[in-house]
Amino acid sequence: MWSFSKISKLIDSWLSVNFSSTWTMVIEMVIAGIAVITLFALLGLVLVLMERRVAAWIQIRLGPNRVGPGGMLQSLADTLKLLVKEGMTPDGADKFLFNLAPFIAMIVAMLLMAPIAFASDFQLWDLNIGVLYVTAISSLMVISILMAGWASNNKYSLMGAMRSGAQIVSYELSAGLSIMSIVVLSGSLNLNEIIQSQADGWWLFKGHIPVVIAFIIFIIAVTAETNRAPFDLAEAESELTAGFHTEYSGMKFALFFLAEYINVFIVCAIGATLFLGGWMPFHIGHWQAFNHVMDFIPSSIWFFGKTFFLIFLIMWFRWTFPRLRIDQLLDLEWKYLLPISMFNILLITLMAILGWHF
Amino acid sequence: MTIEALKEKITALFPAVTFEEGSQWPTVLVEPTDWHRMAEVLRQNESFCFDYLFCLTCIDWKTHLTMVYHLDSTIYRHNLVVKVKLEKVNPAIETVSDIWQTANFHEREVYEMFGVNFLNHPDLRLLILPDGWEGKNPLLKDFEDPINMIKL
Amino acid sequence: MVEEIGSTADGNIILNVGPQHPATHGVLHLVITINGETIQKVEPHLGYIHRSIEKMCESLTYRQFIYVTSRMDYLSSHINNHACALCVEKGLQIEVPLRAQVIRVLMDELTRIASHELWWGAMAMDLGAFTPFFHAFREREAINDIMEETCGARLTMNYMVPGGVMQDIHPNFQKRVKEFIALFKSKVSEYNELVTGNIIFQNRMKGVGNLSAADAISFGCTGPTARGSGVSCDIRKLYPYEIYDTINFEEILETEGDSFARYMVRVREMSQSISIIEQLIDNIPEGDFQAKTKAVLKLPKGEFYQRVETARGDFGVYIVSEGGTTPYRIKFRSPGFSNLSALDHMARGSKLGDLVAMMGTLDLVIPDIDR
Amino acid sequence: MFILKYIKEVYSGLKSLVVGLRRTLYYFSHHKEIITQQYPDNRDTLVFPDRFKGEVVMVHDDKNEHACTGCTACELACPNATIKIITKFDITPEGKKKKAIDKFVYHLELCTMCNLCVVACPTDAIKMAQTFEHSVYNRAELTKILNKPDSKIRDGVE
Repeated sequence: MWSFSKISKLIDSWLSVNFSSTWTMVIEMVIAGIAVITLFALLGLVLVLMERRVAAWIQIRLGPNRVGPGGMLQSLADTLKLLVKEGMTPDGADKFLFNLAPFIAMIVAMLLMAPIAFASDFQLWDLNIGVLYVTAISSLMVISILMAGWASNNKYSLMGAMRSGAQIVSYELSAGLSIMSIVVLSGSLNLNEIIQSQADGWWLFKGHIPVVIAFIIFIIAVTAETNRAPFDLAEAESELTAGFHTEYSGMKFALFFLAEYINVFIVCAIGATLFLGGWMPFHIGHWQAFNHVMDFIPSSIWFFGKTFFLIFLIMWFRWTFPRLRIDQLLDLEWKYLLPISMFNILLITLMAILGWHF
Repeated sequence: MTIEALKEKITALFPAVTFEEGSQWPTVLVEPTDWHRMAEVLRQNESFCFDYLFCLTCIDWKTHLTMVYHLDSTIYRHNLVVKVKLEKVNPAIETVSDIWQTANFHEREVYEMFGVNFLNHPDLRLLILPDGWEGKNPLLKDFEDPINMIKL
Repeated sequence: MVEEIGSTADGNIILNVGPQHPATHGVLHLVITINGETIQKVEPHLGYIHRSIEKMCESLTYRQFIYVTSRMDYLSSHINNHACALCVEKGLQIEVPLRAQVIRVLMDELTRIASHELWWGAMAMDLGAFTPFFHAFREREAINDIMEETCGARLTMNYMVPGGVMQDIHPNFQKRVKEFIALFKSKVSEYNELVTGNIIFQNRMKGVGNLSAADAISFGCTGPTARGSGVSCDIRKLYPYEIYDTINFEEILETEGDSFARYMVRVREMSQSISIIEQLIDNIPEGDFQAKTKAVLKLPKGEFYQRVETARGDFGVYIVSEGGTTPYRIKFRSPGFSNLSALDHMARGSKLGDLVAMMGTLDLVIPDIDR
Repeated sequence: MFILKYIKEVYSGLKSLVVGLRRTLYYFSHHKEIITQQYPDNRDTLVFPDRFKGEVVMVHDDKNEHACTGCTACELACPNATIKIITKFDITPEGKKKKAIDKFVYHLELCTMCNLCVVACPTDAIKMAQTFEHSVYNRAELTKILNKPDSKIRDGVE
């Protein structure tokens, strides 16, 4: 049986036999880069199609059904359309920042890919402070949005950027606190070790009520952090037309669009890693036969399955709820989520110190 | 209040007005100079209490213009139509937008469509026509637009 | 104007909302002055789609001008046509057959529901929830299908003519309407689940865009906008036309005067319209669907005014006749125009996001305002 | 109690959200509720309501005869000058001159489908057709001549 880890080891051993260690390193980095970009492109296609399908079915519509079998190639056609469109830079815009912003958004999304464990023993960078790295890098996302909003020389863009700045900075807090609660329980910042700590059961299903609360807060906070409805104030189209990317067109717009979906994927991957055991198969106590069947499913499928379940959750929210107002958004964070998550982490710390968890 | 009582009361307060017969609501003709004072009384006086101005428009009679105010009372549910005759050249009348706020927009519409100048109006600017509109006021009878012809 | 481009002297930003903007439901142009997110002033600039319908009608005959009014408030086109037909009938003193009256009222109420359905979906979409829009269209399409079958068109029907209606109802009409009532009743609880009961929605609406009863009257607000402030202004009750005085229905009043009250008025009005339809649908009397009228209609010299209650409020037709075949002057008193004038008063001091909620609950139809 | 009120608020808020989520999940999983109507490609089985107002056509029978006398009632009834009737004088077998239509010009681009011409027609010569695809590449193609070439007025129609 082959798996991602076996393939990567094969490539590594073949390269180190044929090349010097420096060249091996360089070639492996190039391969990793190409793999990440390919993954981005694939994710973009799949997630856009998935979003459109989910939206259509919730809205009692059919969704895309003209391009390719069952509309499967719709997002490919959209990409082609965006590629051939003219990328305009408005008059009076800060041209350098305006053109830089979408690339920053993509670079941040790429950086976030590094510590994620896609399958057992398959990771770009096994970082000992993975969780810290993820929280630190993900807050850089706001820079590209602020840059885009400021450089566009458009009032709607500017307002969208300012809203998004306030929003991301405040929701980082509760997202960070709910991530911390898992760190406290597992006692490690390394994503791999966190996954290993869930070998006998995922944190969400271990029966700790504070973890469930932390999970709910995490989902709400990351929805806000990725600017998804009901927290899509940065691009609230009925108020700000398209918010920070009002002036973007063609491929530059597509990069923002892609970065949004990649960010959704990454935060859901983090959520799956922390709360749902990453690539760990689903095990129930002493049901040996059942557990063996579960082990037979490849770990990468487990990981992507959990991640896509969380992505579906976030899409489901988007197509159900109305948008919040900016002051209500901050109220929700500072009056509800932050106090609750602080109280929650206190409980979890007590649990960890007293050894009540298992 | 019955129509007769209404007419009597108005005549008692404003002897100068005349009544017009033959339409569904009592119709009173007022001089432009009396109108604002009368409007205040119609709005404030507790036996009238015409608090709802539901239609304000103007008619171009080629020789003169007529302002038409349709009044309703949300308390007594009686109606009154007030007509004010204006000059064809440089028509002007006191605004009633301080009495009924809805008159603000309606008077701006009449201002640009008929060229009636509303004295003391807080914000008498073009509302519907584009900024910098030149030429006649569109709803006047002698308005001709050679580009977008209206007549068939 | 220079002022519209930049910012004011005291540092407030001037923002042009519209004419092409997703929230304005058409081509309304608002110039708003904002301080951060707080609105200082809202100034509507109208006329983007002004077609001067009043001037156009001056050269159309009394049969012809009715179709133009469908293009004003296109969501309650039946009711606009109805008002014009009533006004002409008032001038000619035509006795409309009872069957035609009942058909007209049925069509009016169906139109009212269709209009409120669209408003409900668009309202939720303004606030960022897309799904209700499509769910509302499910019911609205059912009404449109009924209209298509009987009137031959889905939006601008031109079904009301002086003296009655253009064609008799389709044989399937009663069956289809009953099917629609059943559909509506089975789905109406979903409105509550999806939107009305939603905590985010309620927080966005409650206490937003307050309009006191006195202000509502002074600004000439009518329809659900004024009824949300507790002002009784339903023309169907106060100045009944057709057979409305024989129908048992309730005028919906809410007293809070905020956006949520206006929302609730419209949602409850849909159920009232359903009850009116239920009372009439089995009792359409036999008889003519149109009174005998002359081929050429000539209104006597005089002035005629007819008020009706459209989905948006008090719609008035004012015809000044010189005795010819065409009106000398027509004035359409559109409810949206007066309702819009209250927007500045309501919006001052609230957030930019609230403006969307307020415009949504005013239920603006721009061709109605611009005429 | 402040805390109790706070918890109650959070609970009722979450509950209202869950109710909405349940409703959308229902539609997500029940595809039979889908109401999308596809573009009517099924021309053979497509049935339109018989009153649907697509465009004005003139009724011709198998003998290529119509019922239009050229009375211009429809032209007068039309609010947009959509219809223009050009008449000519036919010589009847008895040698008398008789007014008949030469061309019944119909401007589809001006038509608002108000049905007033059909109502005005005293001989039911024109009616509304149930067509719906009117787009053309050239605006001139929208100006149609409704009477077919060499068509005649039906006998007995006055």
